[in-house]
Amino acid sequence: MDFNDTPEEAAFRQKARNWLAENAIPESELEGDNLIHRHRPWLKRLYEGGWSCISWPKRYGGQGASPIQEVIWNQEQSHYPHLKTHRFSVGQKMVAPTLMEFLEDRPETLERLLPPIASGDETWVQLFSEPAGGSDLAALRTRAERDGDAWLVNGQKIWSSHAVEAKWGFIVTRTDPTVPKHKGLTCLYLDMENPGIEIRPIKQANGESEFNEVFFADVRIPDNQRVGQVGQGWEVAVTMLSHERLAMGGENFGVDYEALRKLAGEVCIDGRPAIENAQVRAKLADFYCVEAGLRATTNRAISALSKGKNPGSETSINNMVIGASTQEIAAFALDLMEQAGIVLDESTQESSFFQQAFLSIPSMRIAGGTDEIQANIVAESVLGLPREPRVDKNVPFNELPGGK
Amino acid sequence: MDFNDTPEEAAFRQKARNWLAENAIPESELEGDNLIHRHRPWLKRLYEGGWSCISWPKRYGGQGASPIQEVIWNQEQSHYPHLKTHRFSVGQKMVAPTLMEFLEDRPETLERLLPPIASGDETWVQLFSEPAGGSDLAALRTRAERDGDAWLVNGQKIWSSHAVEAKWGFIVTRTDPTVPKHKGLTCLYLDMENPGIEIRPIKQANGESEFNEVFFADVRIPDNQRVGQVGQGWEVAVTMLSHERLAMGGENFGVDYEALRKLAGEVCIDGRPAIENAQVRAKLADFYCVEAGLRATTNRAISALSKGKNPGSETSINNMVIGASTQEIAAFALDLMEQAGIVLDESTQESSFFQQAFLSIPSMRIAGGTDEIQANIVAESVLGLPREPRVDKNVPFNELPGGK
Amino acid sequence: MNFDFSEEQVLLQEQARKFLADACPADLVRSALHDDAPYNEELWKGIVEMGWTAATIPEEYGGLGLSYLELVVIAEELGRAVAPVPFSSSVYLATEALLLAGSEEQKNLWLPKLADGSAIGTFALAEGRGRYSPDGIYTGFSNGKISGEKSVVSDALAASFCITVARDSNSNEVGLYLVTLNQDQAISQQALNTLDMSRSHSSIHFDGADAQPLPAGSTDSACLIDQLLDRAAVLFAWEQIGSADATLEMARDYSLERYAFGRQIGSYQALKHKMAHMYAKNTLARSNCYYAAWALNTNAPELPVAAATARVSATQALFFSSKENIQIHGGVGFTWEYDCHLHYRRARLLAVNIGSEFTWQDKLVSATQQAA
Amino acid sequence: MNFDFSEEQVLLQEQARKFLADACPADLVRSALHDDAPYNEELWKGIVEMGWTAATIPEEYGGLGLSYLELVVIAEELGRAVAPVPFSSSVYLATEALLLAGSEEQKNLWLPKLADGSAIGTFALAEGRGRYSPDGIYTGFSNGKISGEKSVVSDALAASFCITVARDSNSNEVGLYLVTLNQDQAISQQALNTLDMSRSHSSIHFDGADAQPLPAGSTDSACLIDQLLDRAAVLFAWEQIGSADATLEMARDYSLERYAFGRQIGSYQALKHKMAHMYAKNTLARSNCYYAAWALNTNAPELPVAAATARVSATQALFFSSKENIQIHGGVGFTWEYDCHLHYRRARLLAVNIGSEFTWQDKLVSATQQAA
Repeated sequence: MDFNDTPEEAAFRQKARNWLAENAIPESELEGDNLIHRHRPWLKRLYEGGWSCISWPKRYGGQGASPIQEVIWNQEQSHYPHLKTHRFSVGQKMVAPTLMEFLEDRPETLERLLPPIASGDETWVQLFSEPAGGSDLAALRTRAERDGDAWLVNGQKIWSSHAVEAKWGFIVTRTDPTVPKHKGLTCLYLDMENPGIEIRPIKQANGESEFNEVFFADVRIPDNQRVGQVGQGWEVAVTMLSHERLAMGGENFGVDYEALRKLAGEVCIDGRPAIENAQVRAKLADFYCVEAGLRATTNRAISALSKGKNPGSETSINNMVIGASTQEIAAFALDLMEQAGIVLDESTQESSFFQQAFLSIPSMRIAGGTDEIQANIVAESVLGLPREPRVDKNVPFNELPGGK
Repeated sequence: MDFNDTPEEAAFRQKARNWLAENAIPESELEGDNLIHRHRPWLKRLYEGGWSCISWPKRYGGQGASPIQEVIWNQEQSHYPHLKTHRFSVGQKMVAPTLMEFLEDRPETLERLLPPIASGDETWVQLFSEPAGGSDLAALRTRAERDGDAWLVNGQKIWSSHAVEAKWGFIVTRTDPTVPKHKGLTCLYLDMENPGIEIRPIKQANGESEFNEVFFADVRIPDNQRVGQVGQGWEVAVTMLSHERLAMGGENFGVDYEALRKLAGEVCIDGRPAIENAQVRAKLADFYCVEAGLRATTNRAISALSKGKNPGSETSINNMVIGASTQEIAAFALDLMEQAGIVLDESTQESSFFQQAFLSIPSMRIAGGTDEIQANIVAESVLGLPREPRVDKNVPFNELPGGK
Repeated sequence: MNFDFSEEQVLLQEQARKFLADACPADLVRSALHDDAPYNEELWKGIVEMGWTAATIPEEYGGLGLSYLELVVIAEELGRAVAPVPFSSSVYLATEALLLAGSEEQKNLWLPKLADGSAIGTFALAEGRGRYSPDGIYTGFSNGKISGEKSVVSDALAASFCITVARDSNSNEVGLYLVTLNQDQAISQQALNTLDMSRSHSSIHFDGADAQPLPAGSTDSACLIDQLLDRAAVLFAWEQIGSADATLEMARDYSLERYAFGRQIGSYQALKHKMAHMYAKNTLARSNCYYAAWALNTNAPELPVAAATARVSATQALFFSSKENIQIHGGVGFTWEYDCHLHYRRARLLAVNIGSEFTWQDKLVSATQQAA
Repeated sequence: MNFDFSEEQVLLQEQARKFLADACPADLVRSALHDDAPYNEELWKGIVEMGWTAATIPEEYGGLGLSYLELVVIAEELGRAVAPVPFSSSVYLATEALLLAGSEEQKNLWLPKLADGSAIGTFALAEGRGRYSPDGIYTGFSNGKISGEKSVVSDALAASFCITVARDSNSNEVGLYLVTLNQDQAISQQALNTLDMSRSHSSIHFDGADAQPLPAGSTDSACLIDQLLDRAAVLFAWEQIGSADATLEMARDYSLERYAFGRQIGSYQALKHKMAHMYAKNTLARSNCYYAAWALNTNAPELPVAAATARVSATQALFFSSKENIQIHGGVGFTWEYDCHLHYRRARLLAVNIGSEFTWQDKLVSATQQAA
């Protein structure tokens, strides 16, 4: 048990570190207020240097790197937080692996679609959730009807991130409402400039608009943009979601132990720094245990990758615990400030990130699978507990109570 | 809003108080190590004075008292904790109301059965739970087969309190396994001296043996000891359980705020009484909020009774919250003692009731309906949330996975 | 025992709920998160017309002379409606401070105005981040003038005067001072962005502003502030429990109409049990609020314990129910259009106004120690 | 990075689990709750034969000179089996104390005996109820003799000697003293009933018993006790996580075989999510234990933080999983015949031995402050 790289890993790390040191773009040179525009030049440079999407095959723009190499690369890259290209992750981390799996037999299509994802030239939007869907994704109602060698799509999607900037959309549609709901779905990809698409931003509770509603009125999509078989859409979508769960997580909105410890050293209780108060210490200790535990769990997964093993199921707890515990501790931080805990001074980010976190964390417990769905996943896929009885399993979609 | 009695209530309270002052048996005069034997003389005196089961009709041994009079009587009686006759409550609070409801048309039977319950001469045992049953009581397998004008009972019951002392048993049996499980049940009462009954005590995790297993081998019960119709057993049993839920609760094993405060004043942290420690204070405060909240909730219910109204659903939370919160605080009390927290000195009860409570509380979260069942009840009957889909509703009992 | 509201009080509640359903719909609260007005004047006017600002002011000072049982009923409904008005600052704090400690002259001058809505008051305690303690008060009073910085203050941008906690530079005692806020030369206010912009907040800079001590009668002034906070805590707790119950109802209703996997989401134990726990917490808090209302109304010696108990349990109940209400709603619960966030924001405001859960836990235990 | 056990360590774990499955079935633990023996001698003999008591003792003192990574593997399995033996007292505490602070003579005398099982040691810290602090140590050492009362002490009824925390009456410093327990005239022990009678506990009265100071080398003696507790905390945490995982497995298995309302009870979200949370807590604790094992094994400066983190999270995980395992079992979970209560009892013993969750939360924050 040690924290050292193997000699091969160390060599790779050095190479990555050197390249970054020579090529990283300073924060002052980034332009544009939209992160996609801001980071495009950096992604271009990564791509040209061979450092974008390094785990992909070379023919699609990667360098065929191993999982542990990818981890090392991410660790090195994380020393440049202003260059974090997470706004490109739908295409890079979710769509691309799914396309590689289900369009394996169409390498020319992959050669057209994947390199622009790696280079940042083309971004993607995921078109899965619907107003009636939520946790029950397969309850979606957006219809795709066959029309010659194409599909006509009508319906509405929701919670689509960054739809406006996207060149391509990846959509799951209902192609047969007369069979049980998981069986009547089909996945397609489409050019977001197709006529009939309307995008409306959703205003969130924290005042931001990260997500959109997307409306489809007779949008025509050629059948050769189908991903997987007709009726195989659920399987394709689940594959993509499993990539999403791996890609997500880790965002803590700046709420970490060090920030808390700093705050507790600054504010006073009865004339003494709050950190001397036993209750404050207990809360801090509990939060530290979660934070350190998640970090150590990630390290165990990395170790498995390093040995060429499957990282196992331990990391699945991340999404389940981080939101709720961060929400509790953010509220406690505001309590420590007492009356001043209400102030959200947007001009000075560091002085009010607990407030901003408090307002944004509820979405962290919902997006990408609610806490409850995450607990189901842990219970079923890790512990092997049975699924609940499904009343909708063998019923045609159009006969379900919510499927009207 | 006030805490005063109405004039009528005050008069009744005075009458009760006077009678108790004149008649209460001093603790030193109680004899026998079994609470049933110990309290029998007192129950006899209560009965003869007209103060046992006061809400029952006079003809069955009560005095037809109103619900608020019963509350007042209980409050006055609670000043004599050594005379708490809870070991008689199966007969008095569960069986008797059920018999009065389902044998309403057989007053002569009630005149035979009820007065000895009120006087303490005859105690009852509830024979409901089975090894395969638990929360799912209706999954019981004990068979009763028709044999002339009687039933032949075979099977096994579990979790029966004080079966050895009981004169009578109240049993729910399966009389038809070919219909869905709730429909094939029938209730009977039986003389516990019948041949074919074997009682075995169950040793509990805390080392005590409060409960029994009861085995039935061809036990013959006359059909005129049936309660309710054949096949009506579920309805009868549910009635009795609803009386049980009202009768139960409130046992805190001595873990209350005052005990905690005393402990926290005695043990030290860093040379100062623990009660000066902010974390100790926070835990104490939270526990006080639960304790005071339950007390005030009871007072609201009593107020409703006092006005002749239905007490409402608020008290249903009692069983749901008391066990888990008492378990947490008992553990915390042991933590406060540190290394000495492990000591269970049975010779001096007051010095180790936190330990005894810690060991016994798990049963409090299970007996009479688990925390989870209580939460279901609150969600369904108070909030009107839907039941879960039932896979066993319309399936013959003998075709169910657990019904083999 | 009659541990319940009277028929008249129940009637008042129905009336209040009906009034606020009309006069304070959720859209009005939502738009108050945006606009620059420190409070909704039209709603406030309606509230004044309902007589709520006059409720506990004695008739001799132009009030209605109702009991605190009426006021808690109103507080609950204001919490349920997330009303964007300075009611808590003006009624629970400024009015109470005058009633507790004001001179006859101060009462004669201000209480009628508070009652008829021609004045709004507020209360300034905090000086920066952290828990209030008398030692941390640096705002000073000397020769009729007050100087210092109070931050954060609720509703001062709406108020005509402010009951200010300050230190007398002669006696070194901390006490209450009445300061009118229209002293342009000597007072400057800086508006603050907050988590709940439907109520205004500011920092106030006093630079030799005219101030009058509240004489406080025979009470020692540190005790006075504790008394005032205890009384306000009961009223805040009722506002919190009103909001908490509203969020539980929203969650339940949504869980009955929303389907997932072919079932109402309210049929899943994960959500059923969550709501059962919301109900349990709300019920415990409500029952504690009943007891505290009785103690407040009768000025019982149990008030400090009862107030802290109600305050702690109501704060906990509202935090839990306002956050889990969003969770039960899922994605839409986090949209601007749904009402969940209005309660989540207000919950936080109410949680830190007059002292956090954490501070009141401490007070609760102190109060039980003193009572023992 | 290699944040995992080696193949040999995994093999050791399998071997240990197999040995304990045979040599320490649950019925053996259950009967140990009854019998008067302070520990199970046959099981102890087997453990000694497996070499576990010798694991971290250097070869020069008759040990195996293995690393702490081997010892944590053994600790986990002992926790899983709820083994009724004085392993933690003798190995994590007495052996560690000698290794840390013993003189060459003391080591030469005792370590070989600890290794080959001819001696069992223990550690006496507490003097009555409440949190340990050096100021609370009244047991005194003077002129080679020790006097005072130590209570509660684990496994002293099984031990040949006891490393005792006492105060030097000359220097007034608190330090460690080795006291052999066969001094009938000068030492009396009183057996205590406890929540977990499968391990023995007693109070020890020293009345001028012979005692030798552990010289401690260059370390200041208060630091020494903290160091010892930090090291022991890692090993205790591994025992706790072994027990916690065993309870989760029991709960899962039972929930798969038990039916209610026509379904496996493990299909109900109330229980599924409870077990998911058990898994999450156990996993966080286990990962913290990995980190702490690394820190212990390399004697890293991170040890104090890592040890406290592992200890707090393992204590919390085991309390949660041992109590909810009973809950998931329902009625049978509370019977003597089922094994749930063995873990629930042991969980409590492990939670208060060497300091409660509550004490280690405090230490954790102190350690992060010192590290910063």
